Amino acid sequence: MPKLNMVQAINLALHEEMEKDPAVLAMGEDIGVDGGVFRVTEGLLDKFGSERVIDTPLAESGIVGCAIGMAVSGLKPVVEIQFEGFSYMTIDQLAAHASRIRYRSRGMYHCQMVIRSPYGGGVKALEHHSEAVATFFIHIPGLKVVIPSNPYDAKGLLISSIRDPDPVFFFEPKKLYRAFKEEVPEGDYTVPLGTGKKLTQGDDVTVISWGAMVMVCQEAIKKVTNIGVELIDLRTLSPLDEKIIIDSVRKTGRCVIVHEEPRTLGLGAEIIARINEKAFLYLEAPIKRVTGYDVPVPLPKLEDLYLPDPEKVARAIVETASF
Amino acid sequence: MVMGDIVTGCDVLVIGGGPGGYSAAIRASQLGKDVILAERYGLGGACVYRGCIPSKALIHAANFIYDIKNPGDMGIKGSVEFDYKKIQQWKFQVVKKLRDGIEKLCKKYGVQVIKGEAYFESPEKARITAPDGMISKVQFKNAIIATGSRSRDFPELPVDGKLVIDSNGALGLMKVPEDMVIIGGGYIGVELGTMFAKLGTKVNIVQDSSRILSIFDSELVEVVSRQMKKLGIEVYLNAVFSGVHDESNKAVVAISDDKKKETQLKADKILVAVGVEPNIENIGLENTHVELTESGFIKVDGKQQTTDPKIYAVGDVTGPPLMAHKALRQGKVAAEVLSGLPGAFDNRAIPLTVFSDPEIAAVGLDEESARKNGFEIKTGKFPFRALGSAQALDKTEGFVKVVARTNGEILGLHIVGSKASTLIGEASHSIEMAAFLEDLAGTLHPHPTLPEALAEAAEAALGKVIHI
Amino acid sequence: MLDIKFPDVGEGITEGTLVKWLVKVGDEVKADQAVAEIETDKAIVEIPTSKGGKVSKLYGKEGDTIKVGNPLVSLSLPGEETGVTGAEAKPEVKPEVKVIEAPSRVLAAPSTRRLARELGIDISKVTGSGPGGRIIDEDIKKFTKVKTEAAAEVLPQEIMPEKRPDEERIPIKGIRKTIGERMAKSLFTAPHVVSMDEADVSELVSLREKEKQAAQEKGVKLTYLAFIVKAVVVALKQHPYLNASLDPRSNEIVLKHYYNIGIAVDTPEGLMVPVIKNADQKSIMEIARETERLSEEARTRKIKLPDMKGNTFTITNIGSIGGIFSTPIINPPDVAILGVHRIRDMPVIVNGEIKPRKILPLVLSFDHRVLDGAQAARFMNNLIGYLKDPDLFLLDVM
Amino acid sequence: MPRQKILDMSVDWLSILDPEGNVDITLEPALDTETLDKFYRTMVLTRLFDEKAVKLQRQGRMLTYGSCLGQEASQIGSAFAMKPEDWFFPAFREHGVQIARGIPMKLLYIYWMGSEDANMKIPLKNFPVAIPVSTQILHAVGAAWASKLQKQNIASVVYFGDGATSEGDFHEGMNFAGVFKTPTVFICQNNQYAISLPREKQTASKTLAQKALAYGFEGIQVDGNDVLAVYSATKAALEKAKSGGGPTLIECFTYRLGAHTTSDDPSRYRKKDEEEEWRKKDPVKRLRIYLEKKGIWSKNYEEKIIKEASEEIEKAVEEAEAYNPDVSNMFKYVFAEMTSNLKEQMDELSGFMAKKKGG
Repeated sequence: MPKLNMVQAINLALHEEMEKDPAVLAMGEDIGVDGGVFRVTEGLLDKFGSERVIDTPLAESGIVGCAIGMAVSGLKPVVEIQFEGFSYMTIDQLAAHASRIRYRSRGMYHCQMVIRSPYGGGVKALEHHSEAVATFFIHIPGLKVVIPSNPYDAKGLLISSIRDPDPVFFFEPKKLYRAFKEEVPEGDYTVPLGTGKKLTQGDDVTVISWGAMVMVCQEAIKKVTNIGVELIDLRTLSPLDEKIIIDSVRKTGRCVIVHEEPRTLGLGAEIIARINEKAFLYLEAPIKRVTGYDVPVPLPKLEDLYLPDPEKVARAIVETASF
Repeated sequence: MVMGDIVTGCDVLVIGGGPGGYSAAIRASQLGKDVILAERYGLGGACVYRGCIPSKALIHAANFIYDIKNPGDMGIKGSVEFDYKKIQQWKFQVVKKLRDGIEKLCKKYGVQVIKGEAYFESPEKARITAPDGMISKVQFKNAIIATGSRSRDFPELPVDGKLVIDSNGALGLMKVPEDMVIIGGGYIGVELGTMFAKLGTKVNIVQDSSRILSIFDSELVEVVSRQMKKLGIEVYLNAVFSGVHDESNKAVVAISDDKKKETQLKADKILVAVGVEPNIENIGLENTHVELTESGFIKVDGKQQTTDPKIYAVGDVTGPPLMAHKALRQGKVAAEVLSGLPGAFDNRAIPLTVFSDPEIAAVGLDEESARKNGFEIKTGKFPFRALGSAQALDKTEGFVKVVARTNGEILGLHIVGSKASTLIGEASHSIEMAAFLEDLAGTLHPHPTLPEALAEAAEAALGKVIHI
Repeated sequence: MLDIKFPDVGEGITEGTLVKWLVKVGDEVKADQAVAEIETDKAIVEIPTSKGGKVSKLYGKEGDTIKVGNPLVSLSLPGEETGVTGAEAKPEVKPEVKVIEAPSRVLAAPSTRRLARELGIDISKVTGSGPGGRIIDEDIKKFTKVKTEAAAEVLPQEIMPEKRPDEERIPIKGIRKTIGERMAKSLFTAPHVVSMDEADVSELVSLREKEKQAAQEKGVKLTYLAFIVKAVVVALKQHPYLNASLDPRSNEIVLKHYYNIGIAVDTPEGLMVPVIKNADQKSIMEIARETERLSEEARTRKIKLPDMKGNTFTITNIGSIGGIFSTPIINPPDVAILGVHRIRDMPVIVNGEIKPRKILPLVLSFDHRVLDGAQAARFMNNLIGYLKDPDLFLLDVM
Repeated sequence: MPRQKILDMSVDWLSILDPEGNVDITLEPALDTETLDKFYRTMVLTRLFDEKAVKLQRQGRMLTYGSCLGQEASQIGSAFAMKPEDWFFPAFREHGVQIARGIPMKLLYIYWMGSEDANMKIPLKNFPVAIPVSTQILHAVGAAWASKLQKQNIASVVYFGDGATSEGDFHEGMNFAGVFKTPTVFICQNNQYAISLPREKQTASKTLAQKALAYGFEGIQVDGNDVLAVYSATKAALEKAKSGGGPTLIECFTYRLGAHTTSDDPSRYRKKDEEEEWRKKDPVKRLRIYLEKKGIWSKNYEEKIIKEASEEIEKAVEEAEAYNPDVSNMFKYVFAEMTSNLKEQMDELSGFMAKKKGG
């Protein structure tokens, strides 16, 4: 079985899914001839031609708006937004239409489409190229939000997203695009949406994270001795896998949530609310959040201080465990 | 709109695609490691491009031509002409096949090859700059430095690629020069001098010390010196380069010997072959904990580990003997050690060869160094002229000499003569297996073949040889 | 910038007093030059610097105690003062420098040398039996066996009596070995004191007789132990120092607000101690069922490691087999252990008259570093009170 | 009355200085030696600044950077037509305009090495770099509109590329400018590529300039490598704007000689001979020939300029690399008054950094 990094895994998923289903097409800026600024859509144009792999003019709202028109007429567009910093222009079409066409037409029409975008910081890039914007989209009812933390899940989740009848925003943590390789099987397999994954077993502290921060947590756990940490990778941010969170917190009674999104109204807040509703009596320490600060992501000279790092997470785990 | 720098993660970053580099990369990949190999020019390194392979190919061609012209008195009359350009094209085909072969091997074993120059930014991270300037960043758990060596420059005669050339330049010449002056009597000077002499060039070798091929036993070198004289090669010992000026269409090199005697030598080409130096500059060593030896090579232990626990080093860059076969073995050792296997470069013997005429090959200690190491020794010598097969092959110059401790443990085997570079393989195996004279003498060698000389030499050392 | 540390001088020395500085700030020192004299409980030792450089800082003054591993002197390495140009200054990284040994000449074939490396043997120490001292594979294999025996020989001769035919030798390994080690460590670190007492458990016995049948129907073997565990837990809540442990690193007594009760179980391999987690939140029935399950798993070696960890207090029931009193050894990291013996009919004077009563001998071994006799006695009185009239502690448990 | 044509519009092309340095004397703007010297010196300085930035990136001393190689004329020509008080709204490639507007190169390097602090000291009326494509167009229209309402005699000049003309903000900005006749000059640097998409795939319109007609004002296509043409067109547009004539769209027809940024590989989407064709139309070379004919340019004049420029750049790089931003800047400039929640997070971070240093 080949070892692939995340770029290769996503590329493989696109190739296989477009092979299997002629309705699936890829559109976005610089995805055809150039193969995508991160080379994620490499080779699609040669294989499927310019009718199904479309280099569009530079207009994010235009791209998503047209994709909605295509989706309701039976096509399954997979749209690339070049950077999450440019996704704000898609919120109008997604929030006002794509997410509620099924609701408005009482099921007569639905919007089967995926919006893919590189996500998050840690690559020393320009402004608007290191942001974490998930909260904007989690808040839109009718839109699913998915983010893989490793190549295996990346392929499985993308295939599930493409086959999901409702619109899905699929964020790809660009810091992990080439960070490591792992076994990624060829051929058909899916990772179901809406399910988190327990990466480590432990009875003392539950650590919840997603995307590029999962690797940060894994590094942090190495720094922490004699504390049994249970690391959960959410994989799908909306709809949230409540069961895996509640079961774990009921067992450990202590929880740390790690995300690079800004702290206020980050998904961490929602998770704490759900825990308070369903596992309050089990809590033995206040839930701690290690997140980005409530400031715009600074340019590279200060970016590393903004982002959660293994040291901050390790300290949070120790403080929560010894509360 | 813009990517930022995406760091590629891997288990092992190998810097340099020569014998040391590609063997380490492939072996590590076979052991399940995710390997990236960064090579500035072409896979195969100096060995394939400007060293072992091209030189041996051209030497073979030159010998072929020379042997036809000088068949000896066997009753064969021969005449030959050759197109040197076509020989060069054939040589390039050989080089290309080997490089493509290595490329296929890397692909087969999943080694990711990146063309570019690597530079350590820290003990865990490196930057690879491709020829077009694009930079890729690599994070590694272990790195293996296999940057090899390059010919040392001779300050008074900077290589300009036209008049003054280095070994790489010499191997690439499209026309056989009429007159050639070679600065340096090491194995490169002797090998290329012999080759060009056989192709018709008037060769003069200038050596600043009292002996050419100084690391070999003087008796061996004696035989080669005699043959070089026959080939019309002039060797100037204790001679130093003192200047060069143009005269009509040729350059004239002035040299002076220890008695201040001046000599003028005509030269179309001046080959500078004064040794090699390790490629340790601008690869960012200062950002790691790798330390160098006094002589400027990378310090490594028997497991090829440098003083930086994450970083290994193999091949020429770790110091003499500068042999491709040492690099190949060290590459595998490094790959095994960092995969947790008990590898170690603990070879008792590293064979050295010179493709002169006749060839020289030696392994282990010679008489002088054996005594200096405090061993009581006994030696045995067997001349090829006393060997049936040598007579039958009409190649009777040279001899085999064995150096052993009084208790029979073989310390060194030294050969000068036809096919010496092939015979040394068995000699190397003997020393590696810690063989005794009885073992070598007791081994049956097919008759009539040249290797018999090894057994005969052993018997000579045991005082029971019958053929002399 | 490089810190020269107080190196580990061996023989388990962990600290020393700084007698004299041999250098001062600003001195230029060469590699291996002595920088300080330190007195350990073995000798006065001169500490060398591993690298040359300029002394930029001395840690501590003469007379201070310095721990092994702490920095002694910090040097600025040659060429560093001039500062490094280029974007980031050289990253300040602690260099773990490895020493490079020269390869040695050894009379052995490559395969033999590799075998030595695989068995982790320094081949240069092996004497070869082949011709002229050449080392062959058997020499390596023999060397490994010899090595262990050689260690054995170190013991003085008279302790090793020669083997007698009528003796059977069983090597100490596996569980036996670990139990031995744990017990030795516990006994020799914690000053054990034992206080003994008796509890009149007649009420408890009749209560158990009454409930035994009902429990049986539910498939639970209702033992006294289950009641005792419950009683102990209730008593522990009032005497937190018995449900604690001593953290040697930070020298703190750690009071535990959770109650995991270890139950000593006799198994073919030897004593094992499964742990009932959060016994305070479990009913007596649950405790009984879990004790039964864990004991069975322990006996059949199927018990999982986590079920043997996390104990805060331990009860040993060895007495049920025999003996009136015993001195149980504390089960680390606890600070106390309760030994429970066989309930026997004993004549007891009850307001002037002799009455036959059910008497349960109890033994408490405790770590005198953490507990005093008085606290232990008060705990025992509470416990005995509960055992005397069970409804007292059952109320508490409802 | 049957069908009849009701609208007939056209777009002009303006070129004054051809690639070989010959000038059309009927259109040649009257510029004194001092101005021409300023044009040439700034264009050379911009090119050297740009090349130095790419070199720094290749040595890992500079982050990802977008080169303006080949667009010196359309940037410096238009910049020098502006007055200091006019508003300047850049996208992210307008290093030449910034240098021409007197922004110290040290600050530009500090920004592109990764710190917003550079913008603290950039003179007013030079809006900070805007990365999201075309968003700055609306800001320029707003600023011009405000100056009109406040009866100030200033205009705003906004720069964007061919890619931006597909974004909604471009069309909305142009429409507002047309409706409210705002004193805005839209400079579209049509450098033929938006990363990998060639201009003909960006829009079906024959020219970008004609898009102004749809919004009721004039558009003109100019030889973007001809500094004189760009200067003249921009000067005329600014005069019209300040005299109430409303907005103008100037399409500078030029070429992005370098890569989109240092992480882009143009060979994937365009041919080498196309780049060679455009190298022949180099804006700096043709101005040199023109100045030589006018007796301004000479060999040592060139050497002097290059020497001075290089020294200035080396000094700027040195100062920029020495700059280390203050961590509190991350929190200080979110609101006018720092909120308690932000104060708390700032203390959390400095506490963490202190503990980390303590080890």
